[in-house]
Amino acid sequence: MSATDRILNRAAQEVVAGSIVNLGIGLPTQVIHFLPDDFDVQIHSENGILGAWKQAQPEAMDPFLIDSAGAYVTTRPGSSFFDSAVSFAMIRRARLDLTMIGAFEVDASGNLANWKIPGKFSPGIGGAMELAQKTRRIVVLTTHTDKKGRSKILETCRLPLTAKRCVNRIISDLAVMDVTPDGLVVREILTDISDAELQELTEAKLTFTGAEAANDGQ
Amino acid sequence: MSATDRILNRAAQEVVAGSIVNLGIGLPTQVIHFLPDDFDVQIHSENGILGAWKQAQPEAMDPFLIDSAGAYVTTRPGSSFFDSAVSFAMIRRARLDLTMIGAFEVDASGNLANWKIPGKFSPGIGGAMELAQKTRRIVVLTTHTDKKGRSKILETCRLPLTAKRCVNRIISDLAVMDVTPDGLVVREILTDISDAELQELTEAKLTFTGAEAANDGQ
Amino acid sequence: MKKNRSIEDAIAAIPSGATVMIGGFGNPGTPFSLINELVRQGQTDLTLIKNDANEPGHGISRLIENGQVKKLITTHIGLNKKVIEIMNAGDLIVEFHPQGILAEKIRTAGAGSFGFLSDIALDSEITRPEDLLDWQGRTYKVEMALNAQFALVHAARADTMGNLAYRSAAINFNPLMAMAADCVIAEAIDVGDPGCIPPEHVHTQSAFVSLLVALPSLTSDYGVMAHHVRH
Amino acid sequence: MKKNRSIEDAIAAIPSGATVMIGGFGNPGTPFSLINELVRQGQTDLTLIKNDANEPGHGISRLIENGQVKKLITTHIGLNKKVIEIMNAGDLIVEFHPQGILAEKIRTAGAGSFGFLSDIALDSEITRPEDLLDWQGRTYKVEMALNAQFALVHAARADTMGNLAYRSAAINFNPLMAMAADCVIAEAIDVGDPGCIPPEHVHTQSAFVSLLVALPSLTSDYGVMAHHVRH
Repeated sequence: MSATDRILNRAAQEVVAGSIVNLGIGLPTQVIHFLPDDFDVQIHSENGILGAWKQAQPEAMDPFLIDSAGAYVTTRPGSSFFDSAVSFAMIRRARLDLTMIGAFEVDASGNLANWKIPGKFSPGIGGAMELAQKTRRIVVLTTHTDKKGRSKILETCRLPLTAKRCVNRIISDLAVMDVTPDGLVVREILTDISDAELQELTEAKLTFTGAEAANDGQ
Repeated sequence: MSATDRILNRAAQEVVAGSIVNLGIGLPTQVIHFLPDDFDVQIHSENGILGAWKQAQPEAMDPFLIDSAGAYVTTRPGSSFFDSAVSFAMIRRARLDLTMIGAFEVDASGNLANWKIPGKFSPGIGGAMELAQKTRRIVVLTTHTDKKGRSKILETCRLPLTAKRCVNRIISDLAVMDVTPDGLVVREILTDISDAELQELTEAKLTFTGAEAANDGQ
Repeated sequence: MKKNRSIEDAIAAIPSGATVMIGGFGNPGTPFSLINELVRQGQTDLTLIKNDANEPGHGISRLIENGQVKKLITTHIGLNKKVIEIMNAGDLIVEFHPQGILAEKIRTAGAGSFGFLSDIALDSEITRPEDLLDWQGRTYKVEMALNAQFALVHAARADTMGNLAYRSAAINFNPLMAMAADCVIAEAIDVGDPGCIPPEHVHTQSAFVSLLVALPSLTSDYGVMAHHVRH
Repeated sequence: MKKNRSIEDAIAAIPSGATVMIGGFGNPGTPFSLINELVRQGQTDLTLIKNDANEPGHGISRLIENGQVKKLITTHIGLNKKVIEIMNAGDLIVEFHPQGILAEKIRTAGAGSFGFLSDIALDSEITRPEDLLDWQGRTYKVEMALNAQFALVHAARADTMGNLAYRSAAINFNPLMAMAADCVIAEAIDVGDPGCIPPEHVHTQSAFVSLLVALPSLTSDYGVMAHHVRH
C-alpha cells in the first residue's frame, strides 16, 4: 500500500455512519473512494451540494455538476443543491460533523496552516477558514514530512494560520495522532516504524501513551 | 359612489403598468378589485408571494394560500412563493415600486402613524415599518376624517410614527394631496366640495396650486 | 440516516423552559400537530418565537391560553384578541419586532452570524439608544441574531433523510427557523424515500433537520377557516 | 412586464468603471455568453466580484487577460495561473475573502442591510484591528455588505417576467448576486411563458431581475472541460 493509500485507507475509518462530512481539496477528496458504495454518509461540497458522491464516468459527466475541487461528480438519492450562503450557513452553524482537510503545517496545539505561503503561494482563502473554525471535528490528512523530508507536524506553526486550535486528529502516512491538552498523543502507528523513529521524523513532541502499533492492513 | 369606493377607484389609477405593488391591510387590499383582470402588475404580499391576485372563490380556496391580511387569494401565472427573509429583502432592497397603506394619522411632512395608539391599540408592528421606510413610493389611503369628524391629515403626527417623511401622496375620500417640500399640495378634489370647505376639514395647511376639481367619475 | 420519529417522542425532546421557534404566518405553515402534542404533554415556561399568535383556540394560542408560555417574540398579534387580553393582563411577556427584522434575526442565527447592521426604524420608539452603533461615519441599529433550542416546522413534503419542501404561502418562516435552531422537529404531510424531492427543489436541506414526524392526516386546524371567507 | 433583451443591448447597459458581480463557482453558473459579449464591447476599469477567476481563456479570465479589469474581489483563484501572474505583476488588484463571508456580504447587500457581525478569522492576518467591534461584552468582526451596480447571472430556466431557476451546482452565487445588484442581467438556456416555473421552484424572483437574455445555444465554454476529467 502506498503512503497515500495508507492515509486514505485509515481516513475512511474516521467517517461515522449517518454523518455529514466535507472533504477538502487534495488528499481528502480521495477518501470517498475508500468508502463502501452504500455507506451512510452525506458529503457536503462548499459549492452547494449535500449528498455528493464518487466521480462520474466520462460518458455520464454533467458540466453543471462539479464538486468544490472542480471534479465532475455524481450525487446520491436525497441530495440537495443550494446557494453559497446556505452552504456556508451549514458550515458556520456547525451542521457538519467532520471535515478532513490538508495541511502545509499543523501543530501540537491543533493550529492549522494550509492557505498561504507568503511570497510563494497565495491563491486565496476559499472555504478553508470557515470549515476549519466551525466544523465539529477536524481531521488533517497529510504526509508526515514534506518533499525535502522536513516534518509538517510542528511544535508551533510558522505559516499564517487558517484557524487556531481547530484540529482534533492528524492522520499521516506514518501515524494517527490526537491533539490533546497535553500535546500530540500517538494513537496508532500505521507502518513499520518504532516510536523513536516516528519521534525522530516529527518536530512536535509526541506522547505514546495509548499508542498501539497497527499493521499496514495489506 | 361611496366614500370608500371613491378612494379605491382613485387609488387604482395610481398603479403603473409593469410595477410591483404592496397593498396594506384594510382599504388598500381592496384596490385590487378596481383593477382590470389583465392589468400588468405584480402584487407583493409580505407573507411570501409575488403575483398574488384577487380573492379565491369559496370552492377554490387553498388553505395554504392566504395573503398577509389572511384572505384566501389566487395567484397569476409568473407568481412565486418564498420565505419571509426574501420577502423583506425585496422590501428593504427597494424592489417594490409602490406601497398603498392605511393611516391613523399622516402629516404635512409625510410622516406616517399607523401601528400604535398608546394605551388603546398595540397589536404589533408587522411589515409596516419596513414597507413605509423602504418602498420607492408610498400612497396613503384614508378617510379624510375619523369617525368623530376629526382630521386625520395633520400638521404634525401625534401618535408614534411608523416611518418619518415616507409618504408621497395621500388619497382620501375628498382629495388627492401630494407631500411636497412646501407641505401638502392638493392635486385633485374628488367630490363636490370647495377648496375652502376642504381646508376646513383638514388640520394641515393645504396649498391649492395646481389643484383641479375632478368629477366623482360616476 | 432516517430521522422519522413518533410525534410523542419528537415533542418529548422539548423540556420546560425551552425557547421554541414555530413556523407559520397565520395558518399556512403552522405545525398544528406538533403544537397540539406540546399542549398535550404540557411543558411550561416556554419562550416562543413566531410571526403571529395564530387565532384563539388554534396553534400557539392554545399554548398561551393553557399557561404554558412565559414570553412570545413576534411581529403582530392583531388577529388574536385572547392573546392581547392575556398580554394586557400581564400574564404574557410580548416582544415585538418589525416582521422582516424578525425574519432576518432568525436567519442571521441560522447563518452562524451574531447580528446585522440595519437602518430600519432607527429613530423610532422601538429603537433604544444602546442599540445604535456609529460605524465608519454612519449610524446603524445593531440587530442581534435570534437563536433557539428548538424549531417546529411544517412541510408539505419530506424524505426520510429530513429534506423538506414547502408549498405556497406555507414557506414563510419555516426554512429560516430550520436553519436557526439547535434541534429542528419537522412535521410533513407526505414523507417519501430519498430522491422524492428533486435536489434543486429542496427548501430545507437534511443537514438542518433533526427529527421528522409523518402526519397521518391533516386535522381541521389546517383547513379553510370559515370566518376568513369573505363574500 | 417582459424583460427580454438582445445580448448586445443588455450588456451595453454596463459602463466602463462599473462594479459587476458575476455568478458561478468554476464553470457551473458562470454566464459565459454575457461575459463574452462584455469582452466584445470592451468596457474597461471594471471591478469584478466573483468566487473565482474561471480558468485561462474562459469566463472572467478573458476580461482580465484583456485588460478590462481593475480589481477582482474573490475567494480563490488557484485554478488560474494566468490571473495569478497578472496579479503578481501588479496589473490587477485582488481582494480575497473567505468564501462564505463573500457569499454573506453579498447576501447582506441583497437583504438591504449594511453589514453583519462574524467570528470568522477574528484573529487571523486577514482581519484588521479597525474591523473589530466590541459589542455587548464580546468582540466581533464587522463584515460590511458588498453592493454592486450590476450582476450577471446564469440560469437554466426563466420566464419572460424574469423569474429564474438554476440547476445543480450552478446555483452557487447566482441568486445572492441577483438580490444584491442594482441592475441584474440574466442569461437563461430556456425561456418560457410566465407559469413555466412552479411558484415554489423559483430560485430568483422576478422582482430582482432587470434584463433577460435568452441564449440561442450553449457554446463550448459551458461543456465538460477535458482537462478536468480524471481517469
